[in-house]
Amino acid sequence: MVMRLDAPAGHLINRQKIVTFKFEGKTYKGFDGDTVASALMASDQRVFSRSFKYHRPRGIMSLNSLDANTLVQIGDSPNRFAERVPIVDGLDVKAQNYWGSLLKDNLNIIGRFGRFLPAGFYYKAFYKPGWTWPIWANIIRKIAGLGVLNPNAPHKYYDKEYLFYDVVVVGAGPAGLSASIEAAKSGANVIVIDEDQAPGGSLNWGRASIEVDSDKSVRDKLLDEVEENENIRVLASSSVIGRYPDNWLAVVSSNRLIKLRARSLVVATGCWEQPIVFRNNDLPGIMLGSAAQRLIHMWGVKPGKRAVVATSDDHGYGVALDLVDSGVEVAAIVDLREDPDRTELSAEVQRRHIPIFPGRTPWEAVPSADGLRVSQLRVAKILNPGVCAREVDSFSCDLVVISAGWFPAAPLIRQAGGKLNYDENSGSTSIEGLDDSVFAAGGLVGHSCIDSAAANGRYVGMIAAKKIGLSSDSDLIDVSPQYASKVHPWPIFDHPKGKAFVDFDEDIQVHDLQMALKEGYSHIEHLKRFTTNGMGPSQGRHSSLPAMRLASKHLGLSLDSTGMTTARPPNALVTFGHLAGRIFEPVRYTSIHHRHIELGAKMMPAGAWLRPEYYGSSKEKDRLIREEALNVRQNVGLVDVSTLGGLDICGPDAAEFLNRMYTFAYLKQPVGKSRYVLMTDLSGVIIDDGVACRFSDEHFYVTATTSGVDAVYRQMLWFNAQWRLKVDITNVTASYSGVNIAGPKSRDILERLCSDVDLSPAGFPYMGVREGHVAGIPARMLRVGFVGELGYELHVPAHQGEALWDALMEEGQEESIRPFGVEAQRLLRLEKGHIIISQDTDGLTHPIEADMAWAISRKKPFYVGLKSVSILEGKPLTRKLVGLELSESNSTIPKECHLVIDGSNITGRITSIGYSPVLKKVVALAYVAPHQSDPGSEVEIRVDEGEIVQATVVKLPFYDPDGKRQEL
Amino acid sequence: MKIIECPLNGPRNAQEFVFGGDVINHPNPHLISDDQWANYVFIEENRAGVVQEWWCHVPTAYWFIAERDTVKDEILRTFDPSEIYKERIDYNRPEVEAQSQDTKNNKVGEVNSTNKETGSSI
Amino acid sequence: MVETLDPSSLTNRSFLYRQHIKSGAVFAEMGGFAVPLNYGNPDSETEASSNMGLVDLSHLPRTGFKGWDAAKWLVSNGCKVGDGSNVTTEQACYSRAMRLAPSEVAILGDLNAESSLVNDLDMTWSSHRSDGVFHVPRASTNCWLKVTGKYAPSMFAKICAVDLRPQVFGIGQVAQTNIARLNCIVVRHDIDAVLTYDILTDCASADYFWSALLDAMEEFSGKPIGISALKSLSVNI
Amino acid sequence: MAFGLLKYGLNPRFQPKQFLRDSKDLKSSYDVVIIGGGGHGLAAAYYLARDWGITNVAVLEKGWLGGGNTGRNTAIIRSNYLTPEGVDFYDESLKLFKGLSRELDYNILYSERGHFTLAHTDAAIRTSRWRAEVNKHLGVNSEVVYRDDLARMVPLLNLSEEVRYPVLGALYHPPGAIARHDAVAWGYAGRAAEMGVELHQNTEVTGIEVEDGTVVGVETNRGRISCGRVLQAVAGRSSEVSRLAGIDLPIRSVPLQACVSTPVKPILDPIIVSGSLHVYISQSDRGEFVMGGSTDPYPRYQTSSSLDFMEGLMGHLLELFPFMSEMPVLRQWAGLADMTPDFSPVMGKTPVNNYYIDAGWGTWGFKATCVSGKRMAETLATEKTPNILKPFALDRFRTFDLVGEKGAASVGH
Ligand SMILES: Cc1cc2nc3c(=O)[nH]c(=O)nc-3n(C[C@H](O)[C@H](O)[C@H](O)COP(=O)(O)OP(=O)(O)OC[C@H]3O[C@@H](n4cnc5c(N)ncnc54)[C@H](O)[C@@H]3O)c2cc1C
Ligand SMILES: NC(=O)c1ccc[n+]([C@@H]2O[C@H](COP(=O)([O-])OP(=O)(O)OC[C@H]3O[C@@H](n4cnc5c(N)ncnc54)[C@H](O)[C@@H]3O)[C@@H](O)[C@H]2O)c1
Ligand SMILES: Cc1cc2nc3c(=O)[nH]c(=O)nc-3n(C[C@H](O)[C@H](O)[C@H](O)COP(=O)(O)O)c2cc1C
Ligand SMILES: [Zn+2]
Repeated sequence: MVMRLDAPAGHLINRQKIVTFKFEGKTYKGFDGDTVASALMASDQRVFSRSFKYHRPRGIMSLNSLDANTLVQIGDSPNRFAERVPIVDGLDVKAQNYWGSLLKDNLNIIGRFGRFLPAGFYYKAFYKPGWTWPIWANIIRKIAGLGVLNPNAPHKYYDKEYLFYDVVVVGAGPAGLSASIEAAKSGANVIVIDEDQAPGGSLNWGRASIEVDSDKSVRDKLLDEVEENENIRVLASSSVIGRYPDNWLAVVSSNRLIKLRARSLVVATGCWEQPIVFRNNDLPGIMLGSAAQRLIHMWGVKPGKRAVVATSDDHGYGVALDLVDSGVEVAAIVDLREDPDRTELSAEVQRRHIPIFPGRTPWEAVPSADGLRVSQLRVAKILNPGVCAREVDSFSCDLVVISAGWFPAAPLIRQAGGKLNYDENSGSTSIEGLDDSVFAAGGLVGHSCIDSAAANGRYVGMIAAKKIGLSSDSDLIDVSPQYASKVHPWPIFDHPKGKAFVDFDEDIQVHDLQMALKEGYSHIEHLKRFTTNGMGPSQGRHSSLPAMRLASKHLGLSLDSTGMTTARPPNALVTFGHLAGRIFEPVRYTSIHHRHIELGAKMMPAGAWLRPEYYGSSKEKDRLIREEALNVRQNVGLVDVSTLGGLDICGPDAAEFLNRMYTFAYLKQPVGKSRYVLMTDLSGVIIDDGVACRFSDEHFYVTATTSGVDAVYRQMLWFNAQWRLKVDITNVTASYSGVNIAGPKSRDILERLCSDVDLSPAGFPYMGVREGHVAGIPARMLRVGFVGELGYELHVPAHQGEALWDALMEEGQEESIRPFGVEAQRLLRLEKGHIIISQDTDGLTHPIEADMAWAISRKKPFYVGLKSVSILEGKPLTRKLVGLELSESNSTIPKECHLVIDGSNITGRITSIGYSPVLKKVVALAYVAPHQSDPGSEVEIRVDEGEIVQATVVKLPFYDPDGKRQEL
Repeated sequence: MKIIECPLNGPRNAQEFVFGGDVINHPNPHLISDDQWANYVFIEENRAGVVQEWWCHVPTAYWFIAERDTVKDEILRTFDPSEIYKERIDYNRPEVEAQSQDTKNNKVGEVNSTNKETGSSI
Repeated sequence: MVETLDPSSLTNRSFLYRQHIKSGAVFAEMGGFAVPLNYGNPDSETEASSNMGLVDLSHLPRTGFKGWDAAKWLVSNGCKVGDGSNVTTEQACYSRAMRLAPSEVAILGDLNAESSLVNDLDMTWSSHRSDGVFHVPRASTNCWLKVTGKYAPSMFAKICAVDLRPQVFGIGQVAQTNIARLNCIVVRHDIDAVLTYDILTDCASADYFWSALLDAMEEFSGKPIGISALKSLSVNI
Repeated sequence: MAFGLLKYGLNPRFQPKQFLRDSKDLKSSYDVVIIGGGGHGLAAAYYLARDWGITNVAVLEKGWLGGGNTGRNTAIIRSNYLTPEGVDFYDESLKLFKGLSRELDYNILYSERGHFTLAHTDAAIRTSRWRAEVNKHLGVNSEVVYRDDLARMVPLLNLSEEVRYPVLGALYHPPGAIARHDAVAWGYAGRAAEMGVELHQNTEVTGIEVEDGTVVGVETNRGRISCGRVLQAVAGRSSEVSRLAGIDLPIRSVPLQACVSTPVKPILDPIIVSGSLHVYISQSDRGEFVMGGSTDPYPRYQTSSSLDFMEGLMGHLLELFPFMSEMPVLRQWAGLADMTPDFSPVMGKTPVNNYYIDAGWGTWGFKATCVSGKRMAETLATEKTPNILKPFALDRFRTFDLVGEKGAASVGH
């Protein structure tokens, strides 16, 4: 740790605790409290990674995630800001984006061809002849990209937290801390959030006066006050990544995404220091003043040995003093101002004999022989904005500190509706248009001196609490900035030889922007997208202002009219894992679920539920399904139908209500009977079906499809919110577990388990419904025929569903009862020609083409899709659902959704198909053209590999056309 | 996330709600032409500005009406549908009850003045 | 000494009884259900009950009524019902009536299952149905869980977007909302000085929900606790 | 490498030609006024000039060219639609796209990647097969692939059966591609301008003058202009603009969001879409993952981005690619999608004479930029609707002749 300073420098590190980590396979040491960046710098390791396009060596520039130079790979995590990652023992850090080695990247020759690769070069090349582009594209892809994603990386643990505060303060600098203190005085619950490792903001590293620790004493006083106040919570190392409507904030804090609702929001995010643009301004060793100060004060790291400080305001003088105090030789202060203000700091600098060069700027940095760091700075006199004299003064140095002033850190403010205005004369900024309950404070609104930032913070804290009706004794008045933070109007010095970088992330040079402007990409949004300036990982935090300046100059517009590109979240690093959190995917089990598992069922998703597809090994799927189905036809089967929707519709208008919701007629439906229900939407399209069981005059129990019931229920409530019928609708889907015991022997079993219902064919006929007990369990009993055999659907309270299943399975042993799954059920109903909504219908199917005109009542005045259905009925049919039979000789069995072909036309498709073990042939439901729909018609189906299979249209149902078996 | 003030449950995150479309009176299908009906079914007002629309609080399956500015995405007011839909609505065939039916529908239309008039504008 | 009962010997089964078996529950019968008395470590469960515990109360009686006359009907049948919505009214027998909406009330039985209120109301309703009053089968629709202990608000903060901290969410207050993406009814019901919350949610999602809660509780050392630990919180529950 | 780059590189004083041109003054009248300077409007302008020699054309754009959905979309191009009319239409577009870089002499970075629509349910497998069969019938390359195929073709995909919605198979469409969306707009704009089309940015249409059922002029924030024919191609503002002409549309404007990650080295070649999980993802040439999902849950005229979207998207994405949990997000944004009831566009004539519409592009219209531009230009020039556009006429909603795309499109990009 050759660059480490002695205490008290480095208040974040604990020198007692040494931490060992790896960078590029080599072991490094640092202290507890160090970040990867500070620890590497302490070991004089200045090159962190290679740049995006030219593979140039890069190191610390802002040390505040304002640039992508310090992006490194941490284990499996690509693209991490080295300054935001604390070191821990064993941490494995790698540099990114080099070919060969970090220090000798074979691809940095791309830089030599830089002239041939202006921004947007790819739009102008590589596409002639056409076949060459894919080859180029592959090369470009490999050169681009930064870190590496490991396809075997584990999905780490992330979670979330919802928090509520009266006042949320973002930024724990003098303004933010003061705001929180003042807001808390009113009794408000306050949280103050900062992305730095410790609260204090710029007070952690700034030097506003000649005393080294004047800032720190202000900080300590504020922090004491904060500490003492129970109403304030401080959250450090946490970034606010976005502000969303109604003051909803997303905060990343270690492995947690905090979602925070602020009644009142104070944004005190301070300012970002602006770079100076000159040739080779990206060399390692060239950094912002605040970066140098962070290194010194927060981590006790000496940023270099011999420095040149280039600044456009007083701040650079403070940095120079810090450097000197840290044992860095300061060769010169280059002041971009012609006539610098004389201040306490500048006087001290002079007292220490640091030469000052006013009216000058860095013009070119010269790399060391290995090209890996700055070795000399050439400084020139500024003649006009951006234009320099020819003569240069050269200073040899290994550190260049640059500072072109301060610009508001405004993304959050802009996400809250605020607009940043820039006053070109004074160089200061202001904010307007903020949403209600959002306030800006401190450096952000121009308070660049500690006292005024703190005073303004206090005032804003008070106002923020008042806004939500909380007030304290304080009666503060706002202060105006003592001197406003300013940005230098033109810190951009293009060099004829180029390499004056505006955007470090994307390797965008001044020249690139100028070319793009001339080519007409001059709207600020075009400029951004064409050059990709500001589109890299730092999202324009260091580059958007210079790009705006270049555009505004080209267009002859003010900065305000040139505009800024949109500030979008996230404002800081957030991973997919943070956003996903714990993955909550509710799954619904029927009460019989665990029995299915015990029976070896293969489960399949059905809406939110899981249902047994069939029972047994997937290798024997087809045989098992046939056996399950055949057993229903021959003996008796048991299927879990709990997932079917269930709705209790009660009240004097219950029948009228069903009459409106469904196509059939229900007013005269007898008590004790069930009736088919078919629902169409407003446009006449079939959307659901089921049966309606009338248990009393005023009570229907209606079933709906598994995945449709929630929507059906909601629709019903919606319609009745308008119709105001005397009816009450309850979704009882989860309340009832259901089984269908089906097959010729089902009655025998039931008779032994049910004593309070007359189960004789006359006493409980087909389509009858009863209430009784089965195995002592209260049951709604429905004699329905979906699978076309004698059968009973038994709906019992869910907590007794498993017991019912157990009782039936046990009692049915003699009759060879066997559970059957969804697949067998599908096959059985296919044999009966019953449709399944959304399998045999699609997003446009109306009842007529589904051959369900029989389910429409013509007499009643209204149902939801009535008029649409009658309009559709008036049009010529384009397709019709029919039954198909395949002759046995056919070897290939078509699959569902294979097409029905007529010459070169598609006339329909198979919707359901299967080999019927009882009929011993393949049967199907299919749409065909009307002219093909008469029984006896031959149709052609094209199956996989293009083979054509013949089928014959037959009358439905395929099995038991008279329905004798279900009516047994 | 937006907060929506549910008349039944108070302010809640928008995630608890589903959107149910503009508040438009369902016309009596017997009193309008096929074209008007097609308009009712398919055409959307889709207004940039203040609209009245249906929202449902999912955990309670409760439908209510909100006035929302679709440009600012600000909810100005929420209320129970009974403020607009005060009485039972029927859609009988005109030959059965033409007169009385007509007036009933109009009444609903009047209360809810921002609604599309049934039929005519579509 | 409690005999360990095979829960499948009873026809009433909690939606979670396999979870209980997995967690080593010692069962006793209550109202036809097998109820976990403890999970093998009564002492630590007692401790957890005031820090972070999870109890399955699905065996307890509960019911619901809705309809335009439901509230009136309940009052006429001796049940106290609060005004407005999302409020709870405690009955003399420690049962609670939660007014979920002007036209809907859910009744939770007392924790000892001693009160017959739920059963009485159900019987009354099924023997003489009344216009505008409809039964909601809460007992079979919802599982009933109880989250206990001082960390409950912090735990909820991880999975529920409604602010359930005691300073804002009063005793008896009801929230019908989403927890871990599931529709739930949550009601605060402190037992003596210990914060507890009852949750009614979809019984079919009970397995999912139970795991989601335990996952969220882990950082607070939360765990399932039996009915004995719950009873240790107070003499008069 | 192209000549242009050499010229640029070798001559330090090289002055590039202005390619993107913002015309200065509005004339008082144009033969054709195109409202909306998105990809569709610009393509129509280009083809009007190139195919029909009509160059007295003004494109009026209220913001900046390509700044609407054209600048916001995730640039997926495919033709594996469900209905024959859809397949024919998008296939023509795909063919135009393939040759577009050379046609425009401007590289749009068309990158053929292969497109997988994952199926997590039986029903989805059936729909995949339906699409594949229709595609094959019409000569479009699509097939259903199953788990073992996927394990080979997309080894990164999580094929575990232990997840909530295991992947059962996919519809594989080898021609599926991505392109640089902005370049498409710029290329059309630049070349149209070269042929004399005027491009007016910051020019908002605020009124439309209709006389005796015929459009005669448009009001703008920069004054009134008379016009022969008008093409409205304003995507997310379709209802509001057409209302100015007295035309009501079957459209809801719903935000659609997307996001990108920071760039990493190439790892994912194909485009992966899961309808059941409402996510899709591809990796761009720059190395970012470009991701999106379904439209926002309610309509609004706003393109702000939301946290819920990101949370939902990532929850689902990590089910498919758990190893991505450490990827950082770079940026999220939104556009405004015109949703129609049948997930198909509205193109062609309107009840107002000389007023043509190109709308209803929902979440799927980028890939149609070429064909709609070309065919709408033809419609305006000839006053006849080409067969390929006929199924998409506005009138279909009056006659209940909807297009059946909805079944295939849970995330229909
Ligand atoms: C996030 C997202 C992802 C998408 N992904 C895909 C995808 O992967 N594949 C795909 O095919 N499609 C995709 N789409 C859809 C696709 O982006 C659009 O359908 C397509 O870009 C529409 O192009 P356009 O030219 O019609 O509209 P736009 O590009 O929106 O252009 C319309 C223009 O009209 C202007 N305008 C509006 N009102 C006026 C007025 N009054 N006067 C003057 N000008 C006006 C607007 O400013 C705008 O520039 C996506 C959309 C979004 C939002
Ligand atoms: N030495 C100098 O010349 C100089 C330069 C600039 C500012 N300052 C001082 O800064 C003071 C301004 O104080 P201030 O309190 O307004 O700003 P500040 O810079 O002190 O504090 C802002 C804080 O906000 C945090 N922050 C920013 N964005 C964030 C986000 N999205 N999430 C979480 N945290 C975020 C930063 O980490 C920083 O700590 C003035 O007193 C001025 O003297 C000094
Ligand atoms: C396919 C695609 C890729 C994008 N890649 C990036 C990117 O790499 N960096 C970036 O900052 N933005 C990227 N964007 C987003 C744009 O910066 C911008 O957010 C989007 O065009 C919407 O505009 P707006 O944010 O200005 O409203 C991308 C957008 C699209 C459509
Ligand atoms: Zn989802």
